[in-house]
Amino acid sequence: MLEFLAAHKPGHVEWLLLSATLFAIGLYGVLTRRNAVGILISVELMLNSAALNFVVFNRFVAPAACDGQITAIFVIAVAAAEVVVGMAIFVALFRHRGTIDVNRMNTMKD
Amino acid sequence: MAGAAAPFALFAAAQAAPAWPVKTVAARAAEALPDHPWTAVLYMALAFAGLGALVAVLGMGLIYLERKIAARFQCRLGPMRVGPHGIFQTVADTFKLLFKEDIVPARADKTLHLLAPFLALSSTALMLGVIPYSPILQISDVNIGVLYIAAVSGLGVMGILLGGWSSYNKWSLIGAMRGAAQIISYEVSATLALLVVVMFAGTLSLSGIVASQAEGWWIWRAPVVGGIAFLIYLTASTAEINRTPFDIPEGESELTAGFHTEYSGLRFAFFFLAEFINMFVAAALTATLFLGGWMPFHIGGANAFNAVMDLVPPGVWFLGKTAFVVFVIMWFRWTFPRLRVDQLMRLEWKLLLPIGFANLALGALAVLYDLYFFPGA
Amino acid sequence: MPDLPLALQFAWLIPALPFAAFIAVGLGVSPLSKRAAGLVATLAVAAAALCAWLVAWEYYGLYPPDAAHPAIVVWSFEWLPYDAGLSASAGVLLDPIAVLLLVVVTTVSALIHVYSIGYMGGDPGYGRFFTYMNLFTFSMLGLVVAPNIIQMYVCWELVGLSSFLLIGFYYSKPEAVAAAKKAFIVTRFADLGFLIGILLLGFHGHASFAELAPAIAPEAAAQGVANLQAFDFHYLTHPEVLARLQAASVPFLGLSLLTLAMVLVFMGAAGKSAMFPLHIWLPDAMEGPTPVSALIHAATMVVAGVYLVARLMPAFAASGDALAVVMGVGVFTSLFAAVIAVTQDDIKRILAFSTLSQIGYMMLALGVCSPAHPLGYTAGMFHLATHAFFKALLFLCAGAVIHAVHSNNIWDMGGLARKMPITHAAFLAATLAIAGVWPFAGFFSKDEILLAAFSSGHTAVFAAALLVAGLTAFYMFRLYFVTFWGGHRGPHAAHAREAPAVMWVPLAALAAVSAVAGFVPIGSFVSWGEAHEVPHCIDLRIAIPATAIALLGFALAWRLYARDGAGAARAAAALGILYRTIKRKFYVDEAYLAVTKGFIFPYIARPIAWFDRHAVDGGVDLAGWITRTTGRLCRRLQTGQVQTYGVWFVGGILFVLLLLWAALA
Amino acid sequence: MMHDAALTVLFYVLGAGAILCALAVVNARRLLRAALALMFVLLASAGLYLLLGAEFLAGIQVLVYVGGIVILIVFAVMLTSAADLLEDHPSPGRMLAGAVASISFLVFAGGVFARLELAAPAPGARPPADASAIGRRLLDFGSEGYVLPFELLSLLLLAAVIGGIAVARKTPPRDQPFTSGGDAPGEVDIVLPRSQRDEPEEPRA
Repeated sequence: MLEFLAAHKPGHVEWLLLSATLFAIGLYGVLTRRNAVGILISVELMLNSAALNFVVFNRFVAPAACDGQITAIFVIAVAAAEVVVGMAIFVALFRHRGTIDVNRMNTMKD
Repeated sequence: MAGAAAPFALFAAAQAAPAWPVKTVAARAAEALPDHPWTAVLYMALAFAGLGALVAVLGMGLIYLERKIAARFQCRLGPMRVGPHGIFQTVADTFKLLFKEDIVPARADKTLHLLAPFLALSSTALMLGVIPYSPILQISDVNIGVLYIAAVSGLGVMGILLGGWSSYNKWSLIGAMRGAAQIISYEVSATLALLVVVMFAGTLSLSGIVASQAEGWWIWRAPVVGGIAFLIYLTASTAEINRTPFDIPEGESELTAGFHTEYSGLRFAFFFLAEFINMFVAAALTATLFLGGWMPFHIGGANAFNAVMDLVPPGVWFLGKTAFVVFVIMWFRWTFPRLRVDQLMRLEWKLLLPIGFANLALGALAVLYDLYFFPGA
Repeated sequence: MPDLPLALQFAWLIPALPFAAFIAVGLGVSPLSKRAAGLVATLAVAAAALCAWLVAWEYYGLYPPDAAHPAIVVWSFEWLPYDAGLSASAGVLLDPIAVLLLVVVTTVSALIHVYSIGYMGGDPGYGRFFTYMNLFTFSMLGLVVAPNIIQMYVCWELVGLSSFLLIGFYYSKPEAVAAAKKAFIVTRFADLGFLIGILLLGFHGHASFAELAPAIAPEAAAQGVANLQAFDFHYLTHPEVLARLQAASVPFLGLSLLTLAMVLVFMGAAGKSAMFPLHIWLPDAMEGPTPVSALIHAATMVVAGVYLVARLMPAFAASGDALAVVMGVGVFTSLFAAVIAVTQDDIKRILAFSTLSQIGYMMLALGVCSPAHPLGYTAGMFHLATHAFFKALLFLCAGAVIHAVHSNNIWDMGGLARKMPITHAAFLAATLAIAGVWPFAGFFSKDEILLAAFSSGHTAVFAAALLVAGLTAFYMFRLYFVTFWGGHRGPHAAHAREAPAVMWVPLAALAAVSAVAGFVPIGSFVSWGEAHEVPHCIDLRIAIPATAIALLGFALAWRLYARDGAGAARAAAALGILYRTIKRKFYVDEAYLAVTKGFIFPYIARPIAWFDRHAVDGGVDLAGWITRTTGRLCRRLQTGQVQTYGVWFVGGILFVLLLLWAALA
Repeated sequence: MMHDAALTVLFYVLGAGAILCALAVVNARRLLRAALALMFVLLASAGLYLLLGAEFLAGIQVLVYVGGIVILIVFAVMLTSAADLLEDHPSPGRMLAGAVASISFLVFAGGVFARLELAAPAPGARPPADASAIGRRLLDFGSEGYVLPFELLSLLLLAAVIGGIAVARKTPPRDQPFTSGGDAPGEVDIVLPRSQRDEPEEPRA
């Protein structure tokens, strides 16, 4: 049992697949959500998986360096900035239009 | 540089071999794991059990203390009926809460309503795991201890927000939003104050911070900035745990009981417990970061004095300092009037935050030029 | 020609003044003040008339009577440069007939403008009326002074446009609208022939231009044509060019190119001058206001065709056959219209048919003309001028009468001689003039036409012309007697009253001119070629039979209509079906209708319309449909929703991933 | 061996938990639950970072992502859901499009990963990249340092903060242009769910 588990230590393919799965799920959410905040949440999911990817590559390609981790930190910080601005926009939008349904935010269409 | 000077030779020798070898429970478990896996499991089980017991004891004890101290401040006796001096009063209350009906509002989000108290309590309990109670009594000494504290304390906000939201009660909601806003705001100042200590200690590990105060507590060893950081941290953590004078989220006169208005029975007890544990954690962290934690009161190279102080066990030191801070926090309650929401925000963003930044910058200068008492070798 | 007198250098002012007034009145004055609109328009035309008289004075000062009268271009500018060898210029050409027409048109137009101030007073379209009138005057003057056939054609069409606007002036009246459309379509149809003729002339003229121009250019340059072009009259009417054109033949009925082109050009002239069979629009065109009828359909516009034939006289003469066509059409039309005029009841219609008849007379005169006997040219132009005055006078009198009795039917009038003495006197003078009674103007001009026909050897034409003269006298006196003599027949005739001064002063002026114009020695001023053998005297061989037949017509009219017209009814009854046929204008309109409704509409117009609607419009619609459908399909991509864009974006990512996958394989 | 076995177990447990919570994120009908699920995904990710030896990053993840971003999202949800919190299910077509897109992405990415061969790191040479290493790297202004992006990032955050305030703050009344941006009476409003407003409820059938 232990030997089996130890022998099947996750390699880079498993790690990358995990992050790809998270990314795909986030993608699904981005494409299907109607609420803008919901989309933003899904985007966070995707960003998180991207950060995870960086760390995974850091670990499996150059474990002595920490560039991947630093990039992940940047990702997190950018995500924070994105959320701040996004939320401010949504709140302002909601105050003006009473909805943040992206299906109804198509005024550029006409 | 100072280590080369003759008068400090002894001090330098003392620094070379740590007087207090730290051994955490996690380290013991990891040590035992390759050879005796079940021992490791036992260690972990012990740790969890200890934590549970600590929560329960702390909860009841602190509630009893609170009532007694409040009574003292108000020149009355407090609970006296159940047990001698009413020491079993809290136990009785606990039983009462356990047997109370667990009510969930009709249109509430039931799952979140049930989840919220656990979230609040567990985030608090997670912090208990890294506090160095004593060199030999610490569950895990994570090497990013301060970061961990800051991170986990933010989780508790989720419990408050979810609890307020899922109650479907506007008092709960407003209380939750106020509470969350308050906690997030004051977290910034608290972290700034923490950073001063981190900078001086040069490590994120809580044990490392305690060890760095062997020559003196940071509250006074780092001149002025340490004191200011201590004051900021105390204020900010008082606000973070929603204690008076910052108890706006649950201000009875405005919001009935804030985010936990709709809670009853066990879940209410969880929130209640979380608050008191939070108070303990805040006090313990204040003690750890600024008052030396379990480190006895030392003065630089005054070895004789230090030896006398070492007679008292570290755990007692820790407990005493923590008790003192807890007392101070309770003291606040009966000293300061409650702030308005806007006063609260103004205090944070216009007073504490700029001071915190300035303090941090000053602290950085101090570190850069070794401007603190008893600089180590 | 730098040493021209000042008046000639500024001859361009004559068309320019009405044009400026047209712009000013139409855009500026009329919306501001109705009164000022009439005043400005009238003053502009009056000033143009003054200029025209000055120009005539100077022209004949420069080239005295009984001398050669060259066609000089006093002013021009390059207007439509096509390429180095082909361009059309706009300019002012002066020669005897142009000067004559300038004087006639401006004078008559000015008098009619004055008259209109009174006649149109209170009309809601007062300003619009004067705007159109100015446009018309400008167009006509531009046509008259055209130095090349292109400018002439442009102004020709402008005349058609303004006549359309003026005939349809009362656009809320269905008859007026129908008449306007009829006039426009018929003249447009005729102008098609004119245009083809111009193109034939221009094309073949241009083909030999390089060869012939060097010889002609110095001669033309001496007459002010700085840059000779193939469309210039100087070039087109040059004998060598005409000989070249005459020599060229086209595979069509064995005609020479020149004949064909000239017949086509004459088709345009016939349309504008309302020659048979294109005359049908003119009687209907009387739906416009009476001054319009006077100006356009009596005095000036219809003579445009005559003027065109006169202008291209050398070409017609060179062709010979074309001139014969002109003569034939002229004779027939004059006879035909005179016969119809005898039976009509509407005062303006009678005058309209009278106009047809007189224009035919002029065509006849031009038709009998030849280089050897150029008298017809002079006679035709002379009659054109005199006719313009007395026909305008007749129409204006008719307008005054209609104004008074509120009816066009002559049987609603009667006994107006006492009520409207001035109008009566003017009308009488005009009637005498048109009937050819000495010493009125018509006597002299008609005499000259008869003389031209007689002396050129066309005896049959002479006989017909004589018959027309008698008919003219008869129907004009019929009209005169029925309108002004006898008892009051219509409900308004009893309290008719004299027109205001602003209306009768022009009448008096025109009457005076009509009375004395015959004494102008026209032969000294207007002639064709070098021959001046026409002595200005009365040839008794012509004058006696002409006067006799006029008196015969007068007597017959007196007999039938002077008292009550009962005799006329008996005569009409006796004539029976013949009378009815004449009364219905020989069923020409009905024939047209039968042809158009029975054949053209169902078998030509409808298939064309179908083709236009389904094939041409279908093609356009298809283009639009393709654009719209493409847009609709593309719009699917541009939903304005982020997520739809996201799907495409992800599609791109997937594609790249697929490439990467394949590359790694 | 024990260490490796524990690593395997933890990886699969945390990974499965993360995926399940992620599915909950995109499928939850209540946004607040989605946000909560997101929090758990992020916590699981923090755990995965720990497995990868990135403790500092894990701490940052929890501190910033969970303690900051998720809380902010929850705030936004509370401020913007005046209507009831339930979100309609997306249309089947949209779900299909999303599913096709994401699954094909997964398949293609899996295909690429399966064929990916990473350069093997030198064995044994693995000093821990701890917080101080990251800090040095971040503030190093040499050719391998990240001080410029770091400063840019701080600028970005500052801009985001100011921009967020500028966008979301209410326009102050004309007569008092210098309000505290939310403190003055009448400026704070929390949009409550419909069920919590004072409006009388419609009578139920």
